[in-house]
Amino acid sequence: MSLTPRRALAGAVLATLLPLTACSSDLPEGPAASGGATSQGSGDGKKKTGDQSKFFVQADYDAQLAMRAKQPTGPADKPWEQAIDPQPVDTAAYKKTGQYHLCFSNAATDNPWRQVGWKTMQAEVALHEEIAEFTVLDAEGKDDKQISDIAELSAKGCDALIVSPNTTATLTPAVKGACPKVPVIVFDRGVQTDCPVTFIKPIGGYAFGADAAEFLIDEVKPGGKVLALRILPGVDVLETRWSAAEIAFDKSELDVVGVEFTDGDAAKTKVVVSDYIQRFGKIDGVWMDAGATSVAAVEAFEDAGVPVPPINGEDQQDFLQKWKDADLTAVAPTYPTYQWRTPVIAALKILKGESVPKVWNLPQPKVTQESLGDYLKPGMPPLHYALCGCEAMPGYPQKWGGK
Amino acid sequence: MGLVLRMTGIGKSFPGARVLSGVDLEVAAGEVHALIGENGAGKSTLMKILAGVHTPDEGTIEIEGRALAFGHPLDAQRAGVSIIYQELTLLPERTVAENVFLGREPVRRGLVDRETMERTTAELLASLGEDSFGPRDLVRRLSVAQQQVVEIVKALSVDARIVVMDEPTAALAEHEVELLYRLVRQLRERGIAVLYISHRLREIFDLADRVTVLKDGAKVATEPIDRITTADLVRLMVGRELTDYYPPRAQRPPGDVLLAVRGGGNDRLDGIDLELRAGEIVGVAGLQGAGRTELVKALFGAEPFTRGEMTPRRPRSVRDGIAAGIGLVTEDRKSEGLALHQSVRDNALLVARARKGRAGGTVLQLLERVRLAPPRPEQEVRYLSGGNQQKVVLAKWLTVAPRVLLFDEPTRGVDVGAKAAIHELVRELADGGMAVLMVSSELPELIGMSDRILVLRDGRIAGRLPAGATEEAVMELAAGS
Amino acid sequence: MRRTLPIFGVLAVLLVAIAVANPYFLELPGFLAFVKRAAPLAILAAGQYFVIVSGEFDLSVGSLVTAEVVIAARLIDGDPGATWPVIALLLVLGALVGLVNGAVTTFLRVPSFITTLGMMLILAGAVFLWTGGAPRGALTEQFRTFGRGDLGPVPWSVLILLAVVAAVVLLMRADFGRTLVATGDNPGAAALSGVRVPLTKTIAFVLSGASAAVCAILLGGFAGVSAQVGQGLEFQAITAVVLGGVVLGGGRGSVVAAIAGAFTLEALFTLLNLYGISGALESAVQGVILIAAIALGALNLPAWAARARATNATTHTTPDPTHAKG
Amino acid sequence: MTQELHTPLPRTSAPRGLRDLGADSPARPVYLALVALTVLAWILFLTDGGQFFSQANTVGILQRSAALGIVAVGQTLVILAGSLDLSVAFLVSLVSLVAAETMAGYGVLPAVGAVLAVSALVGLVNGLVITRLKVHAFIATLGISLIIKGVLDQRYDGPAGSVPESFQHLGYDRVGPVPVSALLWAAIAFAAWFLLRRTTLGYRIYAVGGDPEVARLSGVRTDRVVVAAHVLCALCAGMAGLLLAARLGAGAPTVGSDGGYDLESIAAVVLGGTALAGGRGGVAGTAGGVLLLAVLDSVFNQLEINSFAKDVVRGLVFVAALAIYARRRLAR
Repeated sequence: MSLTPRRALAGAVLATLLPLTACSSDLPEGPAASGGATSQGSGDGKKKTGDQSKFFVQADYDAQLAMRAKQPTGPADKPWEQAIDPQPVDTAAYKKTGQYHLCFSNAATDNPWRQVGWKTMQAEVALHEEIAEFTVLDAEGKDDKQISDIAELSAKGCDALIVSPNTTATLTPAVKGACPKVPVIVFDRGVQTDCPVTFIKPIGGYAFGADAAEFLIDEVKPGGKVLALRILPGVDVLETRWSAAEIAFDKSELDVVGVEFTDGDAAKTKVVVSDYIQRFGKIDGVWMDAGATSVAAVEAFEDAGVPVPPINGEDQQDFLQKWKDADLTAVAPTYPTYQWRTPVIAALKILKGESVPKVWNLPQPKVTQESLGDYLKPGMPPLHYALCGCEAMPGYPQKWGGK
Repeated sequence: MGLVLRMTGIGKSFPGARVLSGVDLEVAAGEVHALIGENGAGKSTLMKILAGVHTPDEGTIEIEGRALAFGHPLDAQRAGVSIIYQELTLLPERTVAENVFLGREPVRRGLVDRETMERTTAELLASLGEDSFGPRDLVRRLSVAQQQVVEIVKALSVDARIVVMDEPTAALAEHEVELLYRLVRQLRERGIAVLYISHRLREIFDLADRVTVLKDGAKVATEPIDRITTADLVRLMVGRELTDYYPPRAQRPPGDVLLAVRGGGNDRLDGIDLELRAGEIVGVAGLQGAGRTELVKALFGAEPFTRGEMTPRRPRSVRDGIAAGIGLVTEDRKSEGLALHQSVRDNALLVARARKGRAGGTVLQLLERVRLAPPRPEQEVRYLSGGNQQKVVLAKWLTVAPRVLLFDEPTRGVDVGAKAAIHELVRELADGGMAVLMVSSELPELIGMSDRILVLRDGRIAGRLPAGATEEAVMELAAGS
Repeated sequence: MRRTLPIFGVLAVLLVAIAVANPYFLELPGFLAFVKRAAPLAILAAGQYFVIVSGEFDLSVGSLVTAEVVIAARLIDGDPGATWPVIALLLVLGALVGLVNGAVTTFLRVPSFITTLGMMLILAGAVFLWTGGAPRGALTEQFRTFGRGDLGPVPWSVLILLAVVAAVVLLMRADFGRTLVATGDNPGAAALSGVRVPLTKTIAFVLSGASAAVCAILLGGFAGVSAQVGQGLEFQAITAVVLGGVVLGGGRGSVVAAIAGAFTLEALFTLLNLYGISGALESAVQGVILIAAIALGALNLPAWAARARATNATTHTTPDPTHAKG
Repeated sequence: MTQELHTPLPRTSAPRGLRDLGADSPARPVYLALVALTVLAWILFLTDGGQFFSQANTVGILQRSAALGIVAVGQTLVILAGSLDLSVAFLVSLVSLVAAETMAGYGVLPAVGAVLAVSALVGLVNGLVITRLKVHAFIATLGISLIIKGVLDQRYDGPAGSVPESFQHLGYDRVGPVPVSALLWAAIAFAAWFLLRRTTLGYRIYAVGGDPEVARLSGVRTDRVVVAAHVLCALCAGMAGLLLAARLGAGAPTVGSDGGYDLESIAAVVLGGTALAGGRGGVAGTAGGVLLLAVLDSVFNQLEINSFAKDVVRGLVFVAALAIYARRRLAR
């Protein structure tokens, strides 16, 4: 079997390395993005919960935990318009008159959270008749596709480009490429460049993780066995949640007996939890990095015929319902879906020349025993997220699948 | 004449079975050496060892004095061994030239040298007087006969010192056999040694210089052909005298008409008129492509008639045919007859089960009836000899007691002993009141078995002959000369 | 048979290992819990067995399970009265999907690998088009009992599994089963023996679809509504069947062994959890075991033949025209 | 009877280069479909106020299809050889990380070397498991992909490494309207086409896929051929990984699986008229299949069809296309 194929392939490589010198390039200027060091975290290996993920950034962590206490500015009844210590940026440069053409590169609509958010954003767009056109490309969770989508959109003559990046590091070049052509608004996940006009996000994952962990530390007696359930590794927004929890747990008296991945699969979650119940006889607390499978976790305890320990979920209806029905000791930190309204609002502000925060930190409330009543909306689908900020919007609740 | 092949003390065992022991074989340059023996006698194994497909447990092989390395067909090929297998070994989706040079493509500057390939192929085709197709035609497009020619070209294209032919005439009709004879003699003149494996004793007497007989994995004799008779050979092979090779014909006159066709036709057949009566065996002769298989498949409903009258009602599908009491013993057991990995039982009951009907009697009785020995219902059929496999196919049909049974080459690839047994079975069924239609390329068998003979040509019935017609008469009608 | 024996050995070893790590497993409730958790996959594997032994693939069962659960949630929508009608509907729907798979594969002669791959996409897309992206509605307690509840000491899902096993074993001993295997082994010969090959294969697909429906009922019951219940189940089911020594390409292997394969897979997952193998390595271990098991099982048969048969069987169901005599 | 036995055949006299699109070629329908769809797309765009042949759109189409295209070329080789490879998706992820990390540490050329080495190794393992351990390709490559997944989950918790700008040009530069990534794809496709048409390995890939037993009896070392095909397939996946690394500026552990390169590449191959059983088809068809999917995507984009509807349409397209091929094969 001759060498020909390999030689041919090698030739192909060279052939493509040559034109690097010439030709037009869509590659943004400036230093290339860095995915950061690849060493498996830095912290000392003695921690009972294992090393810190490389996603951990002390500064962000401190900032987010501090933000939880701060009073946001803006209309109290519209958290999606509020901001925590905003640094306004001048947007006069982008001022335009008349009708606007907004574009949106969406990472995906492949999970309920994004579904609720996406519906909310569409409703927000419908509220503003000055938006003449709203062009959307769905990357279906493919980085490569989103890169092309962004390139395509920035050539479509949009007045503003909203981006919800599929991953942080990998979308950075594409966003850099778009910035010079059109005002860019990034939300949910960030990118490793400050070229977008504004970056919109709730306080963030550290706050989420910490809220949940602190709740358990308060509720579970010292020495109690805590099981941590994570969806999957490698998702930055989830890694930060766990990082914060790790820190909290390491400081606490609690004994984290296990950290398991559930792939967000309810059945697997239930299996894992019941295995732990069998193995340790008693689990005193459950920490979850996302609410998707918290009901399954609760049921695992019920089916095993043991009391449900303190647990955290998220603002999904099925969990809130369970909480109420089973009268759980629980808390639901949130990653509010109302953040999907803000980018549209921001885009309009920018195009009207009104200033917007450089980093738009949205408040990130948590559902507690007290506020449970306000957030539990009967008639909404089980995987609806309560903090959609959509109750007052036209088409509610049917548009969100409620009745 | 120099010795080309010397095999000494070849022995080989497969899990649970000793197939060859201490076999010696010598073939000289320019000699046609016939190798015969019943199925299971070890012919194919011996050949596969020579081909490098199997590695012998003991013994040595020398080609022109050089010891042959084993392990892969390539080694044998390099040593100048070329094999023409019974089943065609061609790739339908590749061109003739690509097939001829498969595994030995000529290379120039690291690349396949198409020009040479196609030129050489064209020359070889020409040397065989074959002009109906060219090197660039896809094999898929060729008739079976044409593909056989490609096989032979393939063998010639190697500078072979010895050519092994395993049942080369199996897929050929009489006149094509003539073509093959010519080729074999050409090989002999070129000083190539030919090892010729066949069940058809006549061919052996036509072609061979010497004959070696295998029995139960051992060599029983090697004789010059002119010092031996058919009877001797049969005795040597089966170890007993087979005086009357074919069972006696029907004693009673044929009974009522069980199947009749008037003007039957489809895209391959036309104007078929025939009647099959209880108790008679009707032979069908014809050349390759004359429409023999098409005829039985049409009667059976597998490739139905689109025109004409038929009683019972013209079958539109296999199930129609079976429902009408017709059964078909196909030509190719492996691809059309049996589920090789299933047990004898499951194969025997397949038809009955497909009809949700119960088999008449137990499986054992059934196997008794077809004289399957030993009758092991749980054995996987792929481990059975050709003859026994054919008996299982027969048993499959007996479960539903058909009134008409169609045989397509009933003894293809079946050894002499089993042949006789199957011939007797067929006759028994006829005597038992069944109507039998039997296609065969083997004229002696056809003439020996049939109560009357239909000759097909170009999809039509070219003529009808009484029992005991001569081969010449049949060939005349078949070839239309 | 010879080929099916290894799996029972492997399964036994795994079960012992589990028992060592977790004595509770030896008590009835512990063991039943394990069976209960394995039931859905076992049932799905049983269905997949029919398709594989007939020489085809069914890649659509995964998204079929998801679709069924989502549909159930939306149609039942918390109304106890709707439970039984919807369950009936789910079974019909599963069978219907199988029917389409089978018909397209046999009558339109599309390789089942592609047919069911297409069906996988279609189902996943269609069901969420219908519900507007995310599941809505809710399941009732009655519905969930089958996957969650017990009858006395025995979980419903175990009983259902037993029923299914009994049914498929009988089916495989019946005429249908035997002809199905023969069809997978040699479609040509089967056809010429009067077997309705397309029909037989289609029934296999229908059974697979129906088993997916049952699996969905158990999983939905066990874990509730979720947008990704069925994710990856098709590969798990095929893996289980093959672990059971059933040959891809058809004609060989027993349904009991296929079900044992499913249990083996489930036992493996349990074991990995028990020994606290990190979620990360889990799939790696699974991969190794898979290859190892098949390699051991396959070493004693001519693999080329097996592979060739497999690939052929998945494509042209008719004997190659070039082999027919003129 | 002579005319019965000796039916003269029409000479296939098309110039060799064009044989891939000759009347007999399995690739022809996909190109007909491609042309048809393109026209349709062009009209749709006009009515929708877009411009199908605009630079942005054509570049988009090519950019989007390059990676899948390269993987599919490799997939074609293994499928032609009667095998298939489900491990390419995770391999692409793995390789993108290897590339990005090596580049961050040692520069571009070592990275390319490392990538080729890693992917060749994976291909080798695939091939050996199939041929030596005699595991059905479906299971073997499924198992290997699980193993790679495990390694990824274990070793990486997110994008890692970084690709120097000089190398990102591979992902972003254009020669006129043609992205370099597309050129890479074209180069690899041509290399594979050449391999299949003009080298003994290519001939034997067809032989082994067409009928392994026949190939073996004709003296082909079938196992080697299968292994070689798998190595080449993995190398293609490797190139795709390199390309994606250049696009993303880093390696990502999910880029392959999110891209669905395993099943989509197989779908593209059969869409291109290559028989799933092997032995029939070619790279030309695969390229057509990939482009078909890409044009379809750009139509979806223009009409902003939601992703669920896309899946439904894609599923229908696959099945319909294969049904048509089946008809053609039957027609003969």
